[in-house]
Amino acid sequence: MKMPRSQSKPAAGAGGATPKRVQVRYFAQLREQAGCAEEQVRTAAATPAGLYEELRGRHRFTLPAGRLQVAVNDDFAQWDTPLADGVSVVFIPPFAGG
Amino acid sequence: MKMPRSQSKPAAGAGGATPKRVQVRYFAQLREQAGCAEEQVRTAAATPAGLYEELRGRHRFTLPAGRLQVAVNDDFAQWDTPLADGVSVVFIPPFAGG
Amino acid sequence: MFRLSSVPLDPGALQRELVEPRAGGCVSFEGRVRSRNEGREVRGLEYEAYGELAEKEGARILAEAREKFAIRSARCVHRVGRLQIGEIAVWAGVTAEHRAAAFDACRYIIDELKKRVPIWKKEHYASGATEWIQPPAAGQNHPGPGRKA
Amino acid sequence: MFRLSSVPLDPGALQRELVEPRAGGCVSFEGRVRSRNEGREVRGLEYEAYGELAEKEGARILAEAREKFAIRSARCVHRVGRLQIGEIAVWAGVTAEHRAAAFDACRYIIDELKKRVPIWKKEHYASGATEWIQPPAAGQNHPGPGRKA
Repeated sequence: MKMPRSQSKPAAGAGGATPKRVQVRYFAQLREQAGCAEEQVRTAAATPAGLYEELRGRHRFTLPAGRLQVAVNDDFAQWDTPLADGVSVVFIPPFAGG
Repeated sequence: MKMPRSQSKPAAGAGGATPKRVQVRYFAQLREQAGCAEEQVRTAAATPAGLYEELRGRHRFTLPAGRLQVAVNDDFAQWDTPLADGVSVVFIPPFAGG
Repeated sequence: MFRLSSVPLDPGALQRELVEPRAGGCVSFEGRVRSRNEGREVRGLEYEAYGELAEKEGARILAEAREKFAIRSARCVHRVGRLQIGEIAVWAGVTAEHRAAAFDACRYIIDELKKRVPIWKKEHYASGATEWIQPPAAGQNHPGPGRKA
Repeated sequence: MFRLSSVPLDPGALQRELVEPRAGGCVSFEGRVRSRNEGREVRGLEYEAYGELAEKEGARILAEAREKFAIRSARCVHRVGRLQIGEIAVWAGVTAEHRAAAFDACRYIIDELKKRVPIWKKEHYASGATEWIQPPAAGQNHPGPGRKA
């Protein structure tokens, strides 16, 4: 699931992993650990799984992907969905509302 | 369960069926059929079952005892409980409140 | 606490009385007078209670609910007298630390109330007719516990 | 209808909006902020929602409830922001002609809400500490659906 760090930088044309811009929003403990509620990320990650590993490294998120869900364009998505340019992504930490 | 009509009149000493006074209250359709909410009854009936048959004859109640419950002194009772002098009796037609 | 009321019920006030700091969940049931029953247009209802026994049996049901389920408090009020369409006929509320117990207990209370508490309902129809409503006879094929709201 | 609210909820008003002449039974659930959770004294809570997805998923849950149960209407509102002890965090109400469906649907809505709608709760303790509350991990031995009110 973990992408090599080198691919997390824009590297146009490298094995089809064209860099894209995605809008990432953070909630709850991820927001606190990231220090922001939202950021625009340039990434070569092919899937939300790859993107999370990249951001986890950068922000030192304590939660492994296995404890999270992911939403793409404000709906639940699979971790291995291809990541398209311009999408919004939210990593959803465990919740216990109500 | 039906008592002979002759025993429904006070008949002191007849086979131990000493006459007693009981206070009878009526609700819902029994109240309407009796034409009153309450009456004092002198009866030789030995049990609520006997008393109901007696009153059913007098007031032409349409419901058989099998559709009713009975309360003695404001608590549910068995139909064959011995009827003591001075008790209150309520014959409870089927209800569907709420 | 179970009681009968001859004046309209205020569910907001009833519920507020149940609230206390350790009760996390409150489930309540409100039964209102419906405009139709079994295909007939209803104008209003009349409830008549055998008060002494209704209050005893109601109190027993609440005590049973407190024994069977991990709840903090429970109460139930039933109207008597004439009611218009839309008025609340019965209200039951339960608080608990955890919601499952509150749901179970509230349902228990209202189910038992309907079976055991002597309160009679007379429907007044648009036609002018009236009728004392009887429960479905035992063994009759009716749609089960959800039949009457 | 599902919505998030940043202002206190008025359960009386919410319930009145559900009432209509053919609905005989209304079941509602109120979840309030408790003064204690897992043995710690709570001073207040903070709810944070992923609004867009919470509203979508909440609407899906209400639609499922209408499909699964013979109900007339259903709604649910969840608070966001800072809440004090005793404030209502979540309210769900269901009306139906028959009460069994109303109980089942109300419970379904609140159970699914807790599992599926992304709303986070941060507890503020008397000690000054805070904590994002996590659901019990899957497979962990916890007392089941009634665990959290």
